[in-house]
Amino acid sequence: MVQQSSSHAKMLCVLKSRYTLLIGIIALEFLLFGFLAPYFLTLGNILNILRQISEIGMISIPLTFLLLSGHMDLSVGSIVGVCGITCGMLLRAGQPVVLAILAGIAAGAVVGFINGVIVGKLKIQAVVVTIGTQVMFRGLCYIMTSGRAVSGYPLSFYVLGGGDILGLPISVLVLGLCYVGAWFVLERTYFGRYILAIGNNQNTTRYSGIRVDRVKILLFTFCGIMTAVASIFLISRLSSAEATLGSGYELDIITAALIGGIDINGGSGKLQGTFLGILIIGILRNGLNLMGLSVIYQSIILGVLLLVAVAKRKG
Amino acid sequence: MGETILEMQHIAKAFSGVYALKDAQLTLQKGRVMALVGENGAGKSTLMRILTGIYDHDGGTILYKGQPVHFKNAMQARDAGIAIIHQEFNLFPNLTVAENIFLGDKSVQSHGLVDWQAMNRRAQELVDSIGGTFSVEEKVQELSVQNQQVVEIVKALAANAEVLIMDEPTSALPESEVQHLFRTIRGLKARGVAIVYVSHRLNEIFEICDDITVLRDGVTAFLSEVGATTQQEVVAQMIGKEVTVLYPKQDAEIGGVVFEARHLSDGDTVKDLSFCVHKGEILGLYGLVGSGATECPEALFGLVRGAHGTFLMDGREISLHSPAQAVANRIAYVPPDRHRQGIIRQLSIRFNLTLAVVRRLCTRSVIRRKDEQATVDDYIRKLRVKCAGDSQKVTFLSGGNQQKVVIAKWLATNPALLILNDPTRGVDVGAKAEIYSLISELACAGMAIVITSSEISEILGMSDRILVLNEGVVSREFLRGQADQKSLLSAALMRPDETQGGV
Amino acid sequence: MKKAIAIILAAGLMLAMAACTGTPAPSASTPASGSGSAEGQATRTYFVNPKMVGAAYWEAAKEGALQAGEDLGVEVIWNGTSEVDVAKQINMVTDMITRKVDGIAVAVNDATSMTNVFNQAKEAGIPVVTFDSDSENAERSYCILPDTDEAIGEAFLSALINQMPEPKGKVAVMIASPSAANIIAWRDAALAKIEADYPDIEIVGVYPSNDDQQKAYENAKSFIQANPDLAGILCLAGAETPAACKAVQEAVEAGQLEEGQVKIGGMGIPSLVREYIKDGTMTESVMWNPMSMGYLSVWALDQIAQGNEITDGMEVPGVGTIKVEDDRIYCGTFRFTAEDVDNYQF
Amino acid sequence: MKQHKSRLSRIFSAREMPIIVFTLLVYGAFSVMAPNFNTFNNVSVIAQQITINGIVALGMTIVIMIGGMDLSVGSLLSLCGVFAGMMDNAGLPVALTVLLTLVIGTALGALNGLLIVKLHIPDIIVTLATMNIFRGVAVMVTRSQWITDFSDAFLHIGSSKGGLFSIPILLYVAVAVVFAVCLRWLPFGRLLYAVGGNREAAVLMGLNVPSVKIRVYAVNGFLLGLAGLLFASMFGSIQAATAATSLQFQTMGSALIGGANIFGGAGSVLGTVFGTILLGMIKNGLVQIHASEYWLDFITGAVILLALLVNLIQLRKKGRC
Repeated sequence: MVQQSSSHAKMLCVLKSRYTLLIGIIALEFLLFGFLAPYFLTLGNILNILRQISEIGMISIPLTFLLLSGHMDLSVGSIVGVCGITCGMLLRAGQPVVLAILAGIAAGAVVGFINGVIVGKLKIQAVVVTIGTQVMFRGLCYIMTSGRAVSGYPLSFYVLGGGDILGLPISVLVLGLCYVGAWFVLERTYFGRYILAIGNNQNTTRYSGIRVDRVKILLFTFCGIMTAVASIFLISRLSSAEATLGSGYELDIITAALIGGIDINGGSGKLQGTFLGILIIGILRNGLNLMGLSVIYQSIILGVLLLVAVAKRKG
Repeated sequence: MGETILEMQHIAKAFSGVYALKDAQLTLQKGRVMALVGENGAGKSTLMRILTGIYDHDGGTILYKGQPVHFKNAMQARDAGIAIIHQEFNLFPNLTVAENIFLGDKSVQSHGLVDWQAMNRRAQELVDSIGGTFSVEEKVQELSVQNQQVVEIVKALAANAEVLIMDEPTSALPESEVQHLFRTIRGLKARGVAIVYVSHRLNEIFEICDDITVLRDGVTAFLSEVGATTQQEVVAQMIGKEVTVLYPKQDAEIGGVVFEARHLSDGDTVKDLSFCVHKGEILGLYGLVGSGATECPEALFGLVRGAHGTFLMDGREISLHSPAQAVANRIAYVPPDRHRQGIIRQLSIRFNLTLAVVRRLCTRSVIRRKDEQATVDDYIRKLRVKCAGDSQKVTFLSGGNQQKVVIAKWLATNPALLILNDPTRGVDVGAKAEIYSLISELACAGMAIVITSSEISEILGMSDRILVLNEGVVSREFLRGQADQKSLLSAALMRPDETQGGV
Repeated sequence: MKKAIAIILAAGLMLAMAACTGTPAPSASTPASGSGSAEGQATRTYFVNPKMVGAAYWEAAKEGALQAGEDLGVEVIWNGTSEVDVAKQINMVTDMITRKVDGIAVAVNDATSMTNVFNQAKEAGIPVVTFDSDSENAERSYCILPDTDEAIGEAFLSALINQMPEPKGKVAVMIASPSAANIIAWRDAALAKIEADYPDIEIVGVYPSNDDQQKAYENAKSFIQANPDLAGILCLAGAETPAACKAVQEAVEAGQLEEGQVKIGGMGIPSLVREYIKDGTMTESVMWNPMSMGYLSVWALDQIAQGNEITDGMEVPGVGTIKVEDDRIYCGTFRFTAEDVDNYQF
Repeated sequence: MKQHKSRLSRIFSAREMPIIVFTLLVYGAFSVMAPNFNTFNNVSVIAQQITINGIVALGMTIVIMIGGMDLSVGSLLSLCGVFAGMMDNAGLPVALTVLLTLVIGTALGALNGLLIVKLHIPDIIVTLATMNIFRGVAVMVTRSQWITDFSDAFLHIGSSKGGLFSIPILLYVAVAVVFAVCLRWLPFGRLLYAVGGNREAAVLMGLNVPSVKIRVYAVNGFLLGLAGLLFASMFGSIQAATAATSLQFQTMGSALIGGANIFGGAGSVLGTVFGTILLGMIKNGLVQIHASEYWLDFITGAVILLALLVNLIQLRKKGRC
């Protein structure tokens, strides 16, 4: 009797859970596009979707961490540009691929670190700081490229964005590994605890002997690094890097995270929610593209979807 | 005098089927102070929220000036003359004092615009009339806590309040300011205001209140004039049984010096403080506001930028520039503001309890979950934390149990020195006693403990040795049993140079 | 209440989707078998992808493409990103390769980024043409352009030089995005020409608007302030010309510039510069017909699909004679003045 | 005497002081570097350039003041401008066009507020959603076409002069003055500070916080309607997809530089106006000193950060000893 009622409660819980809603939306998308969009339900297209979301997915990981800790980084789009261009310029100059990749990642770490120091040490709100650095880093992109696209990479570099392992695109595999790793960090390590603690109550966290500013700097630096990794896959896929690379990514990712149930004020939400959010947006774009529907409708549908997903959660 | 202004009869209120109030009574008379006491969860705040229109009541009647009333919101109650001063002040820190007093008040508007001159003038008059010494053009965030309280009281006066509810008015005040507050309350009494004084502090109640109402489990359990009862009886009525020893301090074996601070200064209040704490000793720090008694622990824990001094732990010199350094040097700190500094209420007991120690429970950054579970189970059991399980959110615990979680968090780090800054603020009587006996046990087990408190009796009851601070330096030192309330208070009031010959 | 609103929103979402599917707005109405082209016998389907949707220039190209679809009896899907975004453009083209359309025409945002995608298309057996701006070393069959970059840059410049009493004085250059390859190429061509042939012209600066109408206008106002002796403005993108005209007009009204002191030349989308060319703020402008380019893209794809050769001097109905050099098809630029501006409906 | 001194010192310790000084310094620097910068003509050009951003930034200031944030400003401006243009094209009298545009702006602004309040969704999420929706609708109703060919009367709004300055500048000044007066002397203005300063206290006081919020977003929408009108009228054409796409960050930048607190409770008209002037001046000045086109964004971003730091220094001085 008792068992029954508890299993009942569990079922109710599952039904009420936002993840059920998110998976429901994805199922609905599959149903709708499966009927309406030609070639939607093919293995090739599914891989296609995954490949398309892989870069944004990679950036969504540190951004979710930041959102969970009550912060935000509006400069990730510009960081994609800076890192991609750094890496691309070295490749074009004939430097070894490994060196170029490392340099791109180092560039990401540096700009992320700058964000982190301003937020952590000078204690200015992250939103405000990253509005400023967003413009500044984008400016850096223009300075570095003088407006010309950076291209002409060695063939081996294109493997990253275009190659497969066991039928799966490399970028998708990396994305999967990153998500598993990030989930582990969040759930099983002390660092994950610190992120949640700061997101819920920064003061208490500091009073518990945790170096909050250091955690913040680490988070922003990590954000820079992951963004750099994503940018490298991106320029490999695009085979060029230009000054506008990655612009607008920040709002796309934040939208996905919010659809996935991350609390904008920090402290609550799950990584898997963000992933589902990214998936929902990716499938939507792909399906509507396949149907040949104008992107104008895409933005309206995305807006409505965001309201529905978040409103349902609260209601 | 003695005219009944408000009667609450047979008030009942349930939240999703659970009764918070079953049969509560409260009768207020003009110019009299009614103490409302009860353990946490007894229904005090629910009753006050009903009275001020924030909650609706399910049963019973409220008679105000002889008429049955039914306030739909706080605005209605306030317009009728019932005002409340919450424990957490409801002030707008970014506005001036005058605006806080008159916000939305049509009487200081002319032609639909705010008349700043008239508003400032009238506000200043009101502040002056109860002895406030600050300018009403200052922003509230620039005022001290006690002055903010004065603003709250003036707000009530400006609204012509005839019933004034004060929820734990002294919890944020140092002892000296309490007397100031009492003077203000007496002034209000003389004006014929009926006051409800909600507090845990029996000493204060017996000093300022005329009548006392004890709530227990949603029922009015006891009604009396203050003069006709005793503290023992009130405590007994609150918890439903007789409490004999409130401060269960056992004699612990006091060993060698564990921690020593030399020339501690925080660049502001604390001037030049030197003291040491021994193994197994409870050192009480006592002082009035601005004396450095509450600031000293913060400086020790690395919370104050610009604090300096020489610190020795077990004879080894250490530096304490951040909480992280303090924790690394085996210092633990239970802060006064539990909600903002002690717990993370949205998270589980397990999360809170291991927050400070979780890094040590890791192998290559990964938490050893078995060890974590063992730690959590251990402390929940040892500290007798009443909870539904370690995954329960801390917000659902009572104040006392929340405080136990905070203490457990620190005990888990195995500290050599435990600093308790006002550890029983907002904790009900039953839980207080448990926390006291816990502190005593810890001392017996050989921990060095520093305790500060805004309650003089707590310091007297718990300390092996008491340092009285005045103007940032030690003005006098007492051993256990040497001091009583009077001598402690007078030492705190005396200037340091007058007591140089002391001890 | 909350639930009700949530339900209404959800319903709205469904409606929006349904509405979109009900009227596949951007694709041309096609003869016979409806939208599905999956079955072998259906009409051919071509995907035409502009740099972005929403701009008047691309709307004109869209009209041409859809017209071609109607004339040739094929289905044309017209879709693009809402802002210039290389990654999204690539995603869109990749999606269409998945859909196995019969041909793809792309106005490439980034000259190099399409290499991989076009290779994919080739592997899938889908012919590709580019239009408006080309892709470097990529597997595309043809590229449809107004003219060579050099010729375009020099044509824009000549529109300015023709208006100036003599080729000397200060000239400001306005461009849209400083990272658009074709605009940069035009700029370089024009600047090279100035350096070679017009030594008395001094370039005071190159001002990018990043495709922001407001910023173009602000830039123009600012450099007019900085250079009261300005003689000309060379505009290398469609939205820059009206912004320059507006700024010059206002400066003349404010008495900062002599009337007729500053000449404006370059690219002019007739509908946007009509009023300025009529009131004499400028007298001539150069443009090509984006409709022709849209039309030619679909036409070229259809020729390839039918296995026809495209040769120089071919007559294309509705477009006219085309020039073909190697794998480039030029539709030609034209010059227009107050007299014939009303002939152009885009 | 004491009163006087404190008043003087209050002026110097005002929150707006650093940004004003900073703006003047930047002005001085540009005047030295560019000969035509410090002229009446150029100043009026800058004034003309900042009117739209300035008006929107004032709306953003009150939104931020109550602890909100509006990411949809650019989209809503575009939508209003497009509506205005289309109504003018349809031959409506200008007065009616203006009126209807303002009504539409106010209504859609209120819709933002309503969604926030009724669905209990944070401001940033709602406006992120409506940012997409408004822009999509604007592009949809125009079928991606430029809206142009306005009537002369409509064009006059943006270009004719009243006295020394053009109508947009005068409108901007009028809006700023009205805002300054309302925020200082209107009881509702003071409520905004109260709601932003301590929301819980405002609720306990019995203030109707949701209604305040809706009204603030409505006022913001009204200003966006006005700005949309000016946009279409000043430029003589408007394109739904690209009009004012980065407006939200620019105007938030102005407000924050001007001392607004992203968590609410602080902000002033004076500060925001100077924040707007600073950003507008930098744009103009960089063109005047012939800075490379590729350096514009970088320098702008750096100056935003610098201005924020200047504010911070002053706050620190106040906050700690």
